[in-house]
Amino acid sequence: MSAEMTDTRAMIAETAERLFADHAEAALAATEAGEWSAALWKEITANGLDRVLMPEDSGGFGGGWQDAFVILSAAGRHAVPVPLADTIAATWLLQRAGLDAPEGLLSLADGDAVGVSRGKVMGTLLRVAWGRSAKCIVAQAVDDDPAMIAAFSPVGSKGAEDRNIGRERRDKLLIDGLDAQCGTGGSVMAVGALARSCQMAGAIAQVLDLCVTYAGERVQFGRPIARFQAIQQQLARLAGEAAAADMAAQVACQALDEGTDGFMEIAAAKIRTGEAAGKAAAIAHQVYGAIGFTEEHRLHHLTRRLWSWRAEFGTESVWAAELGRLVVVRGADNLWPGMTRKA
Amino acid sequence: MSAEMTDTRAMIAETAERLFADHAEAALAATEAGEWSAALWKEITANGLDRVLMPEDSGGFGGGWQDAFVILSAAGRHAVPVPLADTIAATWLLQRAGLDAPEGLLSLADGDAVGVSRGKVMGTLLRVAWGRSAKCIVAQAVDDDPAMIAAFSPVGSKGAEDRNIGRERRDKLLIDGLDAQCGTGGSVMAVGALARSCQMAGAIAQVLDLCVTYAGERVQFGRPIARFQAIQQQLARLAGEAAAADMAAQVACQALDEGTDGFMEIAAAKIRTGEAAGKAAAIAHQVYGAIGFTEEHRLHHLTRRLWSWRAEFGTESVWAAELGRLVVVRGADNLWPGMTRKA
Amino acid sequence: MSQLVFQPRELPAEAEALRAEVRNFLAAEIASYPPAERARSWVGFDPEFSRKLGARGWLGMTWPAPWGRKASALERYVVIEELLAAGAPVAAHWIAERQSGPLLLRFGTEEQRQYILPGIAAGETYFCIGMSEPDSGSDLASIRSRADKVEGGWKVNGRKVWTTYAHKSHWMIALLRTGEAGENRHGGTTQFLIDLSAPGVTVRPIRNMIGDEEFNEVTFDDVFVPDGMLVGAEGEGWRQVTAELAFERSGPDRFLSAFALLVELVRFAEGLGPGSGANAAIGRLYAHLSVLRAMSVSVAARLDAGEEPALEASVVKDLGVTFEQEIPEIAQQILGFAPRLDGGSDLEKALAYVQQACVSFSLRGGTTEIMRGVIARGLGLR
Amino acid sequence: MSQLVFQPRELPAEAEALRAEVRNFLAAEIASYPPAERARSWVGFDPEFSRKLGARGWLGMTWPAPWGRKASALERYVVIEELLAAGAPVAAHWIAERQSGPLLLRFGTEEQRQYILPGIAAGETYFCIGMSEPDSGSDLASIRSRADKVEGGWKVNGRKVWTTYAHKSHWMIALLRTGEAGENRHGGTTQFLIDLSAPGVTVRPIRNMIGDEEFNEVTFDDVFVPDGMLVGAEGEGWRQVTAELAFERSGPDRFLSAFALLVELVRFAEGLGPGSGANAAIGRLYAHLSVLRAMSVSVAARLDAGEEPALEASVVKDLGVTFEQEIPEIAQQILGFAPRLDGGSDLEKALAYVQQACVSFSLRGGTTEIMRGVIARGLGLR
Repeated sequence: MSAEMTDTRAMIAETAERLFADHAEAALAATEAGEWSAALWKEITANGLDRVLMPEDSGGFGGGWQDAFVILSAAGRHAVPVPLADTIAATWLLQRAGLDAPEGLLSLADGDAVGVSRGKVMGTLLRVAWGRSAKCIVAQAVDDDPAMIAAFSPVGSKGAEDRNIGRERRDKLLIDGLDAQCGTGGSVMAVGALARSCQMAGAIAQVLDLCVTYAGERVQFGRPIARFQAIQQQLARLAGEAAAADMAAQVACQALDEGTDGFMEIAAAKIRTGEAAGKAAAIAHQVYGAIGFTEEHRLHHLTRRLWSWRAEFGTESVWAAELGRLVVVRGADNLWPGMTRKA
Repeated sequence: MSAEMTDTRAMIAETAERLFADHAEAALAATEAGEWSAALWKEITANGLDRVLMPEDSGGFGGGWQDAFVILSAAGRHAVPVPLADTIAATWLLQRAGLDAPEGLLSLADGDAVGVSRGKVMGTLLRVAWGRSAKCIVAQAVDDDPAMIAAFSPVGSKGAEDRNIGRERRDKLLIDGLDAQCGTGGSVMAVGALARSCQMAGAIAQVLDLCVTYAGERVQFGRPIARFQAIQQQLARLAGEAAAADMAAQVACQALDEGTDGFMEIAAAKIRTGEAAGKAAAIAHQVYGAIGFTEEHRLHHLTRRLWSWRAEFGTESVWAAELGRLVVVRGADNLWPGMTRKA
Repeated sequence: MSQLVFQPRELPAEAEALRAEVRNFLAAEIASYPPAERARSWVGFDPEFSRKLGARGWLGMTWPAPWGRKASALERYVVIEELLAAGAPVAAHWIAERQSGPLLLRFGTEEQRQYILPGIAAGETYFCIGMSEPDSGSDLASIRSRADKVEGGWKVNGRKVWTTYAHKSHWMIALLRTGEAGENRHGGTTQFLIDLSAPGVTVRPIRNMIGDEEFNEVTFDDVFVPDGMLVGAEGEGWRQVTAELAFERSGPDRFLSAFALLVELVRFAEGLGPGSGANAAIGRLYAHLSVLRAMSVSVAARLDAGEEPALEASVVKDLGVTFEQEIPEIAQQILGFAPRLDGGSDLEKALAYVQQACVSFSLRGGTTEIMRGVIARGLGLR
Repeated sequence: MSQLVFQPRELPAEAEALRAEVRNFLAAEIASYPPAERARSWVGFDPEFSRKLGARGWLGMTWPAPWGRKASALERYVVIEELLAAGAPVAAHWIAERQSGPLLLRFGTEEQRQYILPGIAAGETYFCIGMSEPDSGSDLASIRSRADKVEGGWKVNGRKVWTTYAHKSHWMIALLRTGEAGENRHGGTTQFLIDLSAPGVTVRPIRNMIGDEEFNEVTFDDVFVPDGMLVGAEGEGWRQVTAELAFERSGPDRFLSAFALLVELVRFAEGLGPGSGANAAIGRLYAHLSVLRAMSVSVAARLDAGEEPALEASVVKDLGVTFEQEIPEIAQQILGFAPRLDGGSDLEKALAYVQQACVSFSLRGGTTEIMRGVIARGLGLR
């Protein structure tokens, strides 16, 4: 019920943080060179972080989204360059649909749905995280039931590897009649949006920490730039954005853990974390100046991902239009009762 | 051709500035008390400022919109609480339509068009500056020709006095069969928007001057607040907004003086001055703190008008949608050629 | 990791039960209260309404017996947010219940409490705060109004400005100079309870730019204040005030001031149809508001648990004010035309009020610059 | 009245005639240049293209004979804005023609001019600027790289960073310490022309976060610079640099960097139909851009008339950078999904580039904070 850190969750957080701290830097260098970070992925799966949402009898932690949050926000903090978020989100959808969630790299189709006919899927997927290398891809199915999902292996698909601004692989897949399993799993866009919100919350927190440290060290005009009121005001704004993003993602995770579909909370989370991401990246680069624009500095691992993540699984504009539509349909007199409604 | 200040224009500017400086304060006090500033209006008409756009043989200056700009921006600077802008704009439309522009208080219908049938007008006008007291009201007529205007006296109309946020009279008029003259005059919304843009440019310049002076005088934490970097940064932004608003309004005036319809320039002017107005008011009140929120201080005469003027004759959102539509219709490849096109 | 700690908190069942009760009360009491009045939010002054709240036991409810029933701060939170969301007229008792009562509980004498608290809890005794002076503003260390020791009490002289509703209040908690500032500029001030009906007190309303009289200038001319009216410790005024300010920054009044306008905006959008361009703006505001509320609840829960989340409270205030001040701007662009003061729709009237009032939102409890300076200090930057 | 003076100016007929000529040239030369390349704007480095511009007489055109034809600065303005609006690759000659040539005309010796200017005007000689150092950044007074007097010249040691395209340039104009800073912190520096092929010069490219190599670190290890290569007066470096910076702040490169993205955004909106929600965003950007251009032309005209509108130039830069940096944000929200780096549309590719590059827009010629500080000083606030 409460969001207090449970003992298990604290342990998960510590495991994730230690693992990412040990491996992320090397993994980022490999990713920039176009390589797959096999060592990091192996550690993640060996520790079962990818199975956090799976029941214990399926080799998982039996955790909830609040547990996933501590993993994904830590992954965001370290700009972890493997599709852990997509894999966790996929296990959730597969589970809800009563489908098998195979071990290994799973992925989600961002923005595109597949047609399903007699157990075969067809369609073009433009942005699938490491899609060409995934064991199983989950996509929304075109169906009367908007929660219908299709799960299939990409083996036999055509397509090409591609990348987002963060240099994370986002592959194009052309699918023409692969075997698929279907079930009522939920909204792929919503679950993907929640995963990205958690990652963004972590990345923004890290951007804040980097900036605060840098501002205290960097000397200009004879004193640390942290002493300039203009910098202080900017970093105070950044702190507010970081806090809001963190809360927005946590609230959405909590809503799912309470058994609701959490759709409005997820929409709010993607909108709020996305807006925070844009502001945080802008402020950070302003504070860092030229050094932050170099490949050598790690800031861009975070900011380039923030720009990508805020746009993946729906930009703020897309989610805001949808959330606003729901709010307006509910009506003015239900605005406050709706916002304070208990799950 | 050039926008250099002509001798005549400099003389007009000096006359307007002196006249407003002498009378505006008393007129503002009267307006706040709900009274009409007869003395100020008498001076304005005695000096012919309301007839600046009329040809000399009609008792005018034979001036152009760049001459009107110096009058209207000075009126904005002094928050002149009489419908000089609406009167000047009305003379322009009447002249273009080949209709008589009677001497005295003229006004424009903001946002509402009238139906015309057999020389009689009908309609409801919700926002007409001092409309119940005007000698002649100019409204867009519902007609195949979008430039068709109707001019009529409000005598015989029903309605009620009302006010905008700036406490300027904006009357409601119910018109049911008054005599009207019609002609092809142009867009009432556009000419009204230009007039408000000129007023806003002046008011924002004055807001900047007030803030700079105040920041140099007001002492907090042992030094003038002008010495705080946060205040400096805000006032630098305000200066930029003031400069942009001034330029936007001038460019639109120049476009009309060159004989074009100036529609895109007017749209740009209303968008840019309106945005500047919002930012300027927010910064100014932030700089002034509580003192700026009191009735005693003159800042609100400017800021309350800025909020009203930016919304009158179309908010930025209305004009931006229209301007954007034109830009998109013209197409991507004509974006730059269109922007640099000579009149 | 950044030093800010926000965790989502559930409101306890008692608080949710109370919510239904408050809503029923409001439905009965202010059903016909028009939107333009609701938009005035906690500026609406209505002693009758305050007395009704007192009769319900909703004022001072978190105070220990005999003054209150030591309810959870989260129960009080629910009462407050329901009142503010409804735009109920809470100004009469607002400062007394929120700020002065708690101050007396913390620093006051038993005699002061017995004398004052029952009236506050009944919704009958109203307070104002005397901090700012003509030349001080946000810089409380520079105040010059003074209290000089005399036989049996203090003689007060000076002037306070921006004292909200002083002309309708019974008491002022005044910060006065009683000694030298000293090296850190913050010593030598003391808080006093001043009876506003005492001889030598002159209250002059300062009309604000909306035309309302909320502010006042209060002048003290040899006002005698008995010894028993000194609050807390002599010379400790600045410290007492600072503690008081910090924890009141994160309440729902920091992001619900423009809520009535938002309600009218949604009503307007209902008329625009399902695919209108207003949706995205409304969706974004809803997202911001729901996150702000969660943050505010989180701070309230930590306060309730005896923690002192001062930095988090400042962050909520800064984000909240930014949010509130955006609403009229957005509403105006969606409306598309200028609001009329007298004959306009509910949305127009609410917009006209909030457009003007919103510039004062950032004056309460520290300007935006000062609030961000506080946050920067919390981040270790100063 | 505020001290800022902006008047709309007409471009002269010769300039407009030249515009048609430049457009024809560009239509022939870079018709097939893809949008993602155009989005690189003045970062595109193409010596062949620069030589063609030189052959047309469009480099150094405002310079006096024999170097140029003393054309009006407004003619040059039109050439520049046409090149930038087309996203033509102007980086090779950009700094040489815009900054180094004019510096030599103003402060250089006749010998330096004869030696250098013809190559710049031909689009064959390229320059970089050596100002920032690892520990200086915006604070030019703190530079430590030095030139020590030796027989017949100077011995240079130290390091310069953020030198754009040093690895492809022939010369650097370096600001070096030649004496003590003195009381106002700004003395003791001198500008030198440094041949980048001289022994002891090491150029190390610094890859930026987009993966491009534009920046360099240039190290001087006992580099000998002949006496004849000192520019202007010894000890006057800071003053010379400041004058140089001020007047380059208002050019169209301060608001056209993201123009190619705006073009693709309009193209995308063409496909959305006449009533799309993109219209308002595009209309607003168009309004801002057209006003910025008018302001920039106004400053150019005043410069052409021999005035020194330094404050106005700073205002144009500040507004321009704010505008440019907004464009990717707005384009992203209209697009609605994440751009793909390799297989995406022209809009996606342009967005991906500008989204990353835009953080560097405010690095050029002073950060936003510094620029606003300059404006505040101009307003009399500091």
